[in-house]
Amino acid sequence: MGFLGKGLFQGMAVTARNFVGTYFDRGTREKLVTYQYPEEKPPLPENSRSFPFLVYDGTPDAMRCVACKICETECPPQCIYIVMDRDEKGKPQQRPKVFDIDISVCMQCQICVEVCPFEAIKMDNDYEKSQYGRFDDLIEHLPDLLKSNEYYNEIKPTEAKAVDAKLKAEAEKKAKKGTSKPAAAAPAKPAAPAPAPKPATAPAGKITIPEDAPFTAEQRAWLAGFLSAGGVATSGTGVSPVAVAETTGETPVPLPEATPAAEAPAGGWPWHDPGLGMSQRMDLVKAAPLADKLMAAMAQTDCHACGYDCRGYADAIAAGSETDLSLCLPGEAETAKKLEELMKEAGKL
Amino acid sequence: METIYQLIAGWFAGKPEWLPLAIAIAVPILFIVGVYPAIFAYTTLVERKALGRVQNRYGPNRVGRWGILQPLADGLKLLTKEDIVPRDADKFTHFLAPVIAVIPSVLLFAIVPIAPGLVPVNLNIGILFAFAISTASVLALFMGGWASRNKFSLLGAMRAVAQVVSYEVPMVLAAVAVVMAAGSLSTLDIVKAQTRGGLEIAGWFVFQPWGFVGFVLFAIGAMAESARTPFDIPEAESEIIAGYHTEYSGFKFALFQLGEYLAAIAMAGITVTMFLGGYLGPGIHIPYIGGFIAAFWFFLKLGCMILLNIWIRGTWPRVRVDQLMGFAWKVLLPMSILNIAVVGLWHFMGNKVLAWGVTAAILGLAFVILAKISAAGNIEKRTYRYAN
Amino acid sequence: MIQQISPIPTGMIETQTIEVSIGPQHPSTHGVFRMDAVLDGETVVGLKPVMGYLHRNHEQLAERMTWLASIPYTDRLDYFNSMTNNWALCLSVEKLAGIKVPERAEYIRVIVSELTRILNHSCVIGFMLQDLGAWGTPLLYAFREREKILDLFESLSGARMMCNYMRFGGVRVDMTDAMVAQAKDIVAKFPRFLDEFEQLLSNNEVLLARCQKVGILPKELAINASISGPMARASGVDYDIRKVDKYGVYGRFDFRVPLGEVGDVYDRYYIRVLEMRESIKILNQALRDLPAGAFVAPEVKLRNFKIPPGDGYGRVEAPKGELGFYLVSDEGGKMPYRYHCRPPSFINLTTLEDMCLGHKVADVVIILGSVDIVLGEVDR
Amino acid sequence: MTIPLGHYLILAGIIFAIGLAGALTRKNAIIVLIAIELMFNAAILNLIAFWHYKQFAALTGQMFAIFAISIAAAESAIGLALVIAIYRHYKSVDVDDIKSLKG
Amino acid sequence: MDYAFWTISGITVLGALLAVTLRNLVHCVLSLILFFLGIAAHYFLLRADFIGAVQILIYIGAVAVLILFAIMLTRNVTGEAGPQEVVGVKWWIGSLCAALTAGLISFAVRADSVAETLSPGPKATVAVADIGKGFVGNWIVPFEAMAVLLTAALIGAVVIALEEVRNRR
Repeated sequence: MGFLGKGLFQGMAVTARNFVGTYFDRGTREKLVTYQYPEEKPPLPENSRSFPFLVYDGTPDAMRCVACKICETECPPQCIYIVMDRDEKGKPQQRPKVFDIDISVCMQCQICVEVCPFEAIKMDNDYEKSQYGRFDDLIEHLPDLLKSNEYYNEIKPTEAKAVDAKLKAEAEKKAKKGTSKPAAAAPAKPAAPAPAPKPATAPAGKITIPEDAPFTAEQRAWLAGFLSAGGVATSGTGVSPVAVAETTGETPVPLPEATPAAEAPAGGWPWHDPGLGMSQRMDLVKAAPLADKLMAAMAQTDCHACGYDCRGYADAIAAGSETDLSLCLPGEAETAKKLEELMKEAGKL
Repeated sequence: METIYQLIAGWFAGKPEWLPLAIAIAVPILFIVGVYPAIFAYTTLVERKALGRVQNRYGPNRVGRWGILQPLADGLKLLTKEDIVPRDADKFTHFLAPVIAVIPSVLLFAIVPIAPGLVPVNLNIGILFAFAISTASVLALFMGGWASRNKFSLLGAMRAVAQVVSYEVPMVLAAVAVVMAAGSLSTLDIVKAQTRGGLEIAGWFVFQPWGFVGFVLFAIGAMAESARTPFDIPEAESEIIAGYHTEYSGFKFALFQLGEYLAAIAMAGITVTMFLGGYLGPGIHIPYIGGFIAAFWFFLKLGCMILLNIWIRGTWPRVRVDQLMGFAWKVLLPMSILNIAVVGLWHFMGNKVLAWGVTAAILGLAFVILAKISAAGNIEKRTYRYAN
Repeated sequence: MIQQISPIPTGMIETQTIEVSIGPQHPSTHGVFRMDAVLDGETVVGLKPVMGYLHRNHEQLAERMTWLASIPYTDRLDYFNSMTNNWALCLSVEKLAGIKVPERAEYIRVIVSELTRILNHSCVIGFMLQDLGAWGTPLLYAFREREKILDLFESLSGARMMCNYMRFGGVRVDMTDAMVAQAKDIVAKFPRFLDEFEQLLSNNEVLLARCQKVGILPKELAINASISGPMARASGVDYDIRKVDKYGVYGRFDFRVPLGEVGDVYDRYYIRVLEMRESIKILNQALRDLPAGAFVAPEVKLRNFKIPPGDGYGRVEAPKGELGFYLVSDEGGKMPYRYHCRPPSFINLTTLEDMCLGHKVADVVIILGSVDIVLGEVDR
Repeated sequence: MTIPLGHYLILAGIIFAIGLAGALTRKNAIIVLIAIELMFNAAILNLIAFWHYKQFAALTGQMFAIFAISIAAAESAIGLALVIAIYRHYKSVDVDDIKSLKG
Repeated sequence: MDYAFWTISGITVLGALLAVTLRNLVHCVLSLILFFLGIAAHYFLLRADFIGAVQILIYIGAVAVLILFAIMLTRNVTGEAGPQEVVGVKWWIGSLCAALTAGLISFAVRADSVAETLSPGPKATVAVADIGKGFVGNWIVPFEAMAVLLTAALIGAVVIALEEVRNRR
């Protein structure tokens, strides 16, 4: 074992080697590893992700996002809050009017990017987003989130190139099929016309903020934003979006009275609940007419990806005015297959 | 002090008699109070930079060019920090402890020679005075721990007192060996005894076998005395938060640190004086600038000792309390007693080369035996098998 | 009252025992963890670990979210090894849903997990030395190596520690050739670092004196308390899930499982060093014959991914021990009905008191360091 | 130095008196030990004073002082060991309680 | 140089007084230490450097710490001992006879003319080497006796402690 102190002096030899090594390490970061942060920033690899941002092609209003709320439902910590943009008549536009991401809640997990069917939301790598305020400063609103496609190509070249190629291919396929869409999609938008979801009955009830609660207006605004954004799964009485809009200080958006789709009949549509599985919905409409069966096959998110709402799309197929059965994007293959099955059954296809 | 007095006496012939005496006293005091705290300030900086470099990072470089103003910044910060005294602490002792921590460390410098003849106070009981003073630092530790009335600092105080007292004995005995060889307690005579035949380096005690063993024992004792790694049990963060100075903040904490570091530097100074030939080095006899060269040699050696201390601090883990005690009483004490016997033998053996060989053999043998006895107990080679 | 062994009869001086609580705000408890110790002078006569300060309700949350949404939360379990946590959940879901994982994905999973293992073992030794009082030098050497591995993870999965890299049926991003080269470079340089680490530590007398015969965990107690991972192997229990289950493609690599005999703190330290050397062997073999092909099973859907009703338990040899997930899915299928995670740190911690009784306060701190717990996993 | 020997003797006397007063009046055994230390030191001060004023003729004064100091140290060690032993037996260091001669 | 004597003896007497009269034990020991420092300063004044250093080394270094440890061991470690009454019942008798002895000593000194007139010795301090030679020179017998006594004291202290353990078991 050698004399008593041998191990100790070997240890000192190691520290001496490191001590001397730091002086001869010309930037190889082998022995001297410090980045002097404010002056020299460590280079970020291409895939690195910090917080999401929304991509737009060309001008900011030609954004890819169609407010289909898929990312809002899929986000694990529920930190995204989307409100559909409506024109003066209340007709849903395929654009979000309010798109908030609470970056104090977001855990940068990139699931929203994976589930977005329209490549509208991507991960940024700008990590210097610390603020002084704890409430509103950490909520990024639509204008802060919008960044150009060029910026996206610049920070993530390979990924951006692949996305652009995919979008171009889709656009050509769409143009080749030439199926006109009843909803006049804005010409500038190359992407498939995005569904304009009417915020259906909120999947999860919202907590009401009693009037006499001791909040200042500013805190009340933040709380409302937080509560409606956070899908706290409590059964409580739903705060209708209108009330939420009021408390968030925007101009109150009138409930869409004259929506093209027929109003729900007195009994309501029991199957119109995205939480139910396909098989459960089919059991509910076993004895129902074809239109109801078709509607039950939809993804029930009223996301307007098909240009109508679920009821409208089902009526259009039943009436034969709509032949393309694969427009229900949230439903993906499952809904398309079921629709074909039903149509074959009814002998229409 | 005497040499300065003779120097100055001539100029002040006319003035009242006590003036040159006052100046002769003031100069060394100003020197000690000025130079050594500055060395302390920059030891902390060098320590943090050296530890940084050992761990592949820079160390403070934001305040001033290479972190030069860092000690100033630390001092200012500690000055402005709020000074918290625990509610049921013993106010008087709580206040007194840091003061008593600093006094002995500063007094220790009184007997450290800087250049030929230039020593603040030429006591002919130099080394004995140094040890007498350094025992007083034990009291500061105890009072600090006892007065802050919290369990952890009490544990820290008990450990600190036990450690310092039990490392006092081997250290004093190691110094006794040197005093026997040099024939006098006064530090100036010890340094003179280390110049042999004009050659300033060959005479150092550290090159004798018993001198080297004495040097190692004294260095270990000094490290334990000032609670530096691997013996920094009193303020072992991982076990009992900060030992006896847990409840101190602001400038009192700075005073404790000042006391500790000054004690470490003073002990390093005494080690240099006794074993590495104080200010001896080539070129100290040049008529005019000899004194400055001597001072340079002294501070160079002092720096090396401090760097060695920092190097060890960056490498070795901490020893447990009972192992620390065992090591002191079972290994250091027998070695130091044997060392004294060997110096006696050395003194009476005429032919120095033969004496060198014999003493080296005896001490080497003793070290191997002691290593076997003390370490055999628990350190054994482990073999590991692999699953099938 | 804390169960105490009879205070050691000092006879000479009659001191009364002091009750001290080490933590939760304590520099060496590896996170928010408290130990109520009863001290007789320096020796510990009673010790009760108190946990739960970092409980984040992970299992209840998982029951309210889709399967996919739970994966990022597994990164936060043992925040030191996010890759092996992801793999454990994906393995359990694949076993439950019967998903077949392509070859390339299996190899990438092995590479990434073995990198996490060497990252974890080197840093654990660094933390243990920090408790021993070595002023952070070994810890910063370990962190220097860890940085290289984390850079690879960042270029691969996008984040250094919260990788969220694996999906059911494979991995989220393919490993490009540049990343394979980067991994090969890390693996080539690691043995040199290990030798330097061993030279600094392995026969350092102070370390030997402090770690040998301290915190001994007998083999029977290890088996009865269902201890797993390096802590069990240090006590001589031959149980490594990579060899027992041969999950993924571990069956194809030849590597050995080191075993200790005494089971004290030094054994646990040295077993981790030997395991790092074995992981390097596995990495070399995996990187050498990494096949081309799909990196994720195409048929697995991201959204409304459903699992037929049933339950299943999948487990992985995480660096700290056997990490398992017990999942139950009801007929709804989109969200787990019951989601339970078996963390190795929590179970390894149960024997802390048996190891610490009779030792000094300074030893309790190292024994806790050698058990290697991460509070995220202990409290879930 | 124009301090006559007398001053030192009076100083030693005063210290001796304080020590005696402490030993007699205080109840705590440790304070009694401290008082005894005071008396010892008073005596040693006298020794050194006489040695100094006899023009260093012989070293007897200093020698006896060293012997006296070591005796005092040994005595205080034994005294404290006794006090601790008594404390463990009687659970108090109050001088009045320690009356019974039984072991 | 006279005021040096007066200030130091002032400190010494103050230390002695406080050491005996304070209520808190730890403060008593601290004032005792102040007293020892005063005495050591006196020794330096009287040119007895070696004795001054020995005094500091032995008394402050060892005896004071010993007393502190004794205080620690004879009271519960954490709590402060309750305020028992400090002074014995018949305290005034003790202080009376102390005052008597002080008066007697000062009267005796003043009467003896020799003590008054002895003038202080020369400046030179005695070298430590002579003390060393003295030890092994004509004071060899007391030196050896001292060695025997110290070992006996050491063994005695240990026996007292160990004896307690033997009959305890």
